[in-house]
Amino acid sequence: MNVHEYQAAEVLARYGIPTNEGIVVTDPEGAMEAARTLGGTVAIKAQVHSGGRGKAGGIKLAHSPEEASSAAGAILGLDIQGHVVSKVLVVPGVDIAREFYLGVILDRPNRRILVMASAEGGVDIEEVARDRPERIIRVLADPALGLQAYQARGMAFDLGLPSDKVNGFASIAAKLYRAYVDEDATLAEINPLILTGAGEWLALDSKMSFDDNALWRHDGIEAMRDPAEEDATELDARRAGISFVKLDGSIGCIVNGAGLAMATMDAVKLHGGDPANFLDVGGGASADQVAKAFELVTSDPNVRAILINIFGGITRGDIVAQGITEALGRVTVTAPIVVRLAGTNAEEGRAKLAEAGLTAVETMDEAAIQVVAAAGPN
Amino acid sequence: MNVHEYQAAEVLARYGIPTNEGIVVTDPEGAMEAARTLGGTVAIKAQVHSGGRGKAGGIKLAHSPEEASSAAGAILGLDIQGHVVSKVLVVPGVDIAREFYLGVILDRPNRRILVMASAEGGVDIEEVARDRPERIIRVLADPALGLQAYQARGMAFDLGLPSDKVNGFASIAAKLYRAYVDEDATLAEINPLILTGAGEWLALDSKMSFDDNALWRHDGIEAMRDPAEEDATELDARRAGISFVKLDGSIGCIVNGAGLAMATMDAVKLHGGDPANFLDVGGGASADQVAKAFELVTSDPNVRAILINIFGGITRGDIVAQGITEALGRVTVTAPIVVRLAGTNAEEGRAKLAEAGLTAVETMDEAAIQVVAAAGPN
Amino acid sequence: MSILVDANTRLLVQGITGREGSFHTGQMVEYGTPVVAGVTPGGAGKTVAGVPVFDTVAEAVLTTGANTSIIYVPARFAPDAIYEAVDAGIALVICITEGIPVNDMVPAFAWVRQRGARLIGPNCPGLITPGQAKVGIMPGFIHAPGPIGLVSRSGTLTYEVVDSLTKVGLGQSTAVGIGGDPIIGTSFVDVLGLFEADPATEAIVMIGEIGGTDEEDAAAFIRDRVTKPVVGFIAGQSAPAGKRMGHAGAIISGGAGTAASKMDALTAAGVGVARTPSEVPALLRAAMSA
Amino acid sequence: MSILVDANTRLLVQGITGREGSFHTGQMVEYGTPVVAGVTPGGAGKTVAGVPVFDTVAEAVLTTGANTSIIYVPARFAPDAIYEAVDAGIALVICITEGIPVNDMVPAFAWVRQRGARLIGPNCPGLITPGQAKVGIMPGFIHAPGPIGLVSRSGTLTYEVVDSLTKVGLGQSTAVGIGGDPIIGTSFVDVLGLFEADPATEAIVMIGEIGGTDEEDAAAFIRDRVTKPVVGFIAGQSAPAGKRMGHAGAIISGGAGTAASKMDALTAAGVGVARTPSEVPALLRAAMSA
Repeated sequence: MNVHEYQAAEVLARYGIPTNEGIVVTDPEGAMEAARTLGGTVAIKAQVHSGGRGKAGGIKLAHSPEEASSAAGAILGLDIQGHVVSKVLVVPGVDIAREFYLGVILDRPNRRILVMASAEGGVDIEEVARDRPERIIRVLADPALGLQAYQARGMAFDLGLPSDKVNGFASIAAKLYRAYVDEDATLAEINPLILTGAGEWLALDSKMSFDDNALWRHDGIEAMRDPAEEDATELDARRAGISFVKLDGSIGCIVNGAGLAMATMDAVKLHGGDPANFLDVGGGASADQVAKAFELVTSDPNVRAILINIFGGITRGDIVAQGITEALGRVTVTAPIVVRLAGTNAEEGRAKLAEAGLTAVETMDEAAIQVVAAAGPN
Repeated sequence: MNVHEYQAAEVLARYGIPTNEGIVVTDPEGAMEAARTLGGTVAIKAQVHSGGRGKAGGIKLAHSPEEASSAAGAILGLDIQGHVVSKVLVVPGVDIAREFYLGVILDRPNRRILVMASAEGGVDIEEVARDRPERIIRVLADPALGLQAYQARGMAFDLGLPSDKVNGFASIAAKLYRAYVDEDATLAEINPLILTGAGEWLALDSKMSFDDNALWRHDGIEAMRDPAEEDATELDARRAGISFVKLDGSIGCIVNGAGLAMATMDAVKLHGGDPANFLDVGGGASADQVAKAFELVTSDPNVRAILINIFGGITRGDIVAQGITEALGRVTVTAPIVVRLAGTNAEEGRAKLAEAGLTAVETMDEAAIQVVAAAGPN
Repeated sequence: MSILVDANTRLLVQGITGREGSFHTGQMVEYGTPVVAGVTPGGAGKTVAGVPVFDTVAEAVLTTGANTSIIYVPARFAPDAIYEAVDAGIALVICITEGIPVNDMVPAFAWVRQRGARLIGPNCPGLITPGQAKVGIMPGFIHAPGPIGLVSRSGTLTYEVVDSLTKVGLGQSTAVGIGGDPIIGTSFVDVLGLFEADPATEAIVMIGEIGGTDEEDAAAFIRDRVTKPVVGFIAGQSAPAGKRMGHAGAIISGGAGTAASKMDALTAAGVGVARTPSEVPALLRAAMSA
Repeated sequence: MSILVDANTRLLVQGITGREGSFHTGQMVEYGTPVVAGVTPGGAGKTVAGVPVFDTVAEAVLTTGANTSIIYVPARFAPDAIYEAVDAGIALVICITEGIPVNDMVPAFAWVRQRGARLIGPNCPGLITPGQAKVGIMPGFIHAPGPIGLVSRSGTLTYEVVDSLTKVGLGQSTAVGIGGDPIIGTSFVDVLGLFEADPATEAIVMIGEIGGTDEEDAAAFIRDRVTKPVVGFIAGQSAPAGKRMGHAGAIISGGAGTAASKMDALTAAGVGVARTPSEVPALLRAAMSA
């Protein structure tokens, strides 16, 4: 689960990290008022769950309340990578002496939590990682004991910080790690972490994502969810136990199992089609689940044909076929449907589907070819 | 550092352990008032840093406010193993169905934290450990991960608890372990932990001790210190960086180093004397430290002779001798003094001491024999 | 022969009285898997599909000599179940449970490894040595004994491939589902090493997906250490970046973990890479006769 | 020969610029100990008694090849110093620091052991191989090279015994102060095993004190595994129960840890037990000529 910059900053502030505290507003008047309250130069920052805000014109400086108002007016309503800006954060302008990157993330190959820092702050860290990997300092935390003080200090020395800045940096790194672990984050990032002209540390831009599987133990995180930032259809699917990701194509896919769902999308693509979605209907593929899946898929106006791909395992193919026909009795689906049914009792299932007037085939490739044909040329 | 039962219960209650909440009073009127507030039968319990309260008459039941008053009157002022009762805890009477023991302590041989439980609660656990060790269930916590849920549950099953009581017990064990670790305890004990007639868990008597070396990170613990329970002289010594323990004999000991101090006491004993104290003056044995040590030792009216045993290591013997003579210029000491000085520049030191009219010898045994003679027969 | 599980497996089911646990215990027993014990705290004295239930793993191991455990307990309690199994001396733990927080698996993974035990999963379908032991949730009947070792991050996609293999007469030595989470106990490399050393395995199929770099690591391992023919398939060739495809671990992030990168690495390591699962049997035949 | 430290020791001093650290670095250098580096965060570029100072242990090890570390940093920071040393590859860490919370040492002890390193202390005087390396705070001049291995939980009491040995011509192979805390990295048993294996050590003196059961464990070890003559002394024969005698670990609690119990165990194991330190040399002579 993602949160906004200002929410991430609030979390980190609770862990004792100095953040650039600001005011969140939803209209130009609010921005003007906030700028007046803060005084001096302010920055107006789009609050959307998306990167690339700067390049998209989502961050502006304003030297007066009036400028703040017009900057907010320009930012509010912007579409940044598909996210429409409905809130901006107004923060005091800051005298930046040096910019650093500091982030905590899971290191999958090592199965440990990784703390990364770089003296190249304020830029895209993935770009630094790719082009100048030696500029990133990486430290793995002990799985049980966590990040040790000497490790945090070592990062500070490796960044080339002067002695009197070492403990300040190490303390922020320790707190960021603590926040990552205690809040079950999947990402905790400060970019840039700055030294001001006065030599103070300040987290100028904070970013956090959280482990969906651990939200049950963090009421505070769940409360930060911004429904406006979530795809309503995906949310709806999740509540029904269905994994759904909307894509740009025209062929709706309903599959049991995540791996098979991806392979199905791949087959559609291979045979010249474009999948409209990823959809894992879950294990059972009951009539209820399939009906819900139809709803999800058909809610997308781009969908011109639907491919159902079920591998009957523990659940028998004839039962799945019955579920599909039942679901079609409840939900109106106008797009042509191709069903591929394999595994346990697949033959009986296909017979049942054919009786109900559905195209039922045996192999995935065959199904993909047929559904691409049914959807017609793009 | 030790705390009172009621303070231990307060700590454990903060960790979510159900405790028998009561009222602490310092006079019979208070006890009467408390009994009235609580209603019904109450128990009046001496609050002293000492075991054996029950046997010493420090715990009484009272069936009315009047009885509570007279019970408190009988308990207040009692001397329990050298501790005079100045506070009593008034707690509601409880319907006890079963009594258990639950404790957390350091297991030195294994260098891990040990959780112990027994179905023989309410009795001296050391006695159970000695006579019926098989009645004690022991579980070592992982040094980094702590007590695992399955371990706490396993203890409950091993205690023979019915299924519906297992999670309740496991939860209390987990909380007691958590309290031990988070508060830097050296002992956290509930004895008895009871099941009431209604089937509820209740910590009926709680005991905690804390690591003196970790008090700096626990303001809350330090605040629980009861100066009335601490030996004023030992406290005074600790502030001066001197380890001091009062004993019953007549020969005061001033030694540098804890091991040597014990060995010195042993030598005194071996040669027919009785040490009046353990005293480790610390590394340097400066005039200030020695003067303070004289003060501590001579504050005991039983002291009839004083043995100073210094092994000059990094600190030279002649410097130590000078410190001793300087200290004697500041503090009036009437008891005869025998000084044993060995190690670096010991000869020069002994000469200096002899000049100052002090008996200075070369070996520990010699010194012990002389000081025993100087103290005279018991 | 086979790897990890066989007729000598003495299986313990943790969470045996739960809905999933009891259903799949029945399925595993029916398949002929030697299921010797189950554990559900407070369930001692019950039986599930004829299997005796104990309160603790320690007791179950002591009484039945269980040497392998499969975990069906809910995500919140699954890490504790892993610790309990390993601490009781179980050397191979298969965790089916989906949805365990990653931060719980970080210390659990390190602890299991430190103790010298092996964890498979979490969030995996388990593993099967056809005709000997089905330790998981896969449909047993699609498998047949044979010379193909199969390792996969996925569930139904594996069944799809297994089914296609069995249908053309390519039975399996062992089929291992390693799971779809960001942290899993046993990686492709681990299983590839076991298959390489297993005399009964003549060729290997590995089924990967987007996310992480385990497939790239596997490619390097195959290049350097695997002499047997390997065929691979990577799901998610059409997946977009930044979107989690069902499995918690199936996400392309920071430009890493794409299907293309994995397919290229495998191809470079001499692995026959299928574009769709249906291509696997033919590639396998070709590789085996090469 | 000797144990643990000798002329090949390359010593690093953690906390070298502190009061204790700088003083004892001077003393160790003067004794002839090969002190190659010091660490104080932020102290890089300085020197103490001619020894170069680094910001981190990793850097110090990389630059100077240090293989042994001695820690003089304050109690709050000492556990971190232990982790840093071991993580940088230091195989032998001597922690002089007194007053480390026990709960900090529980995970630190386990971690050091898991990494295969050795910790001596905390709250110990260090160790010395006379004429080769003084790694600690003991007065060097009272020692002399010779055949006696000495191990002790105490500081000045050890000097007392060493002094008495040296005076009668019994020099020491190595004298090890293992420390007076409830949790120490190296126990009597560990050091006894090293002395037993050390050809230069002909007889052993162990100086225990009240508290814990390390002396009882040592007695069992001596009985079963030590062939060389051993003489023991236990301080605290006159100590009352429940009172901590200076050292955090020197306390008789729950009826365990008495001097009598330890002396009995040692006597039963064939150890000559002295009633006062002055008896040690004679008992040693007797044991060695037996």
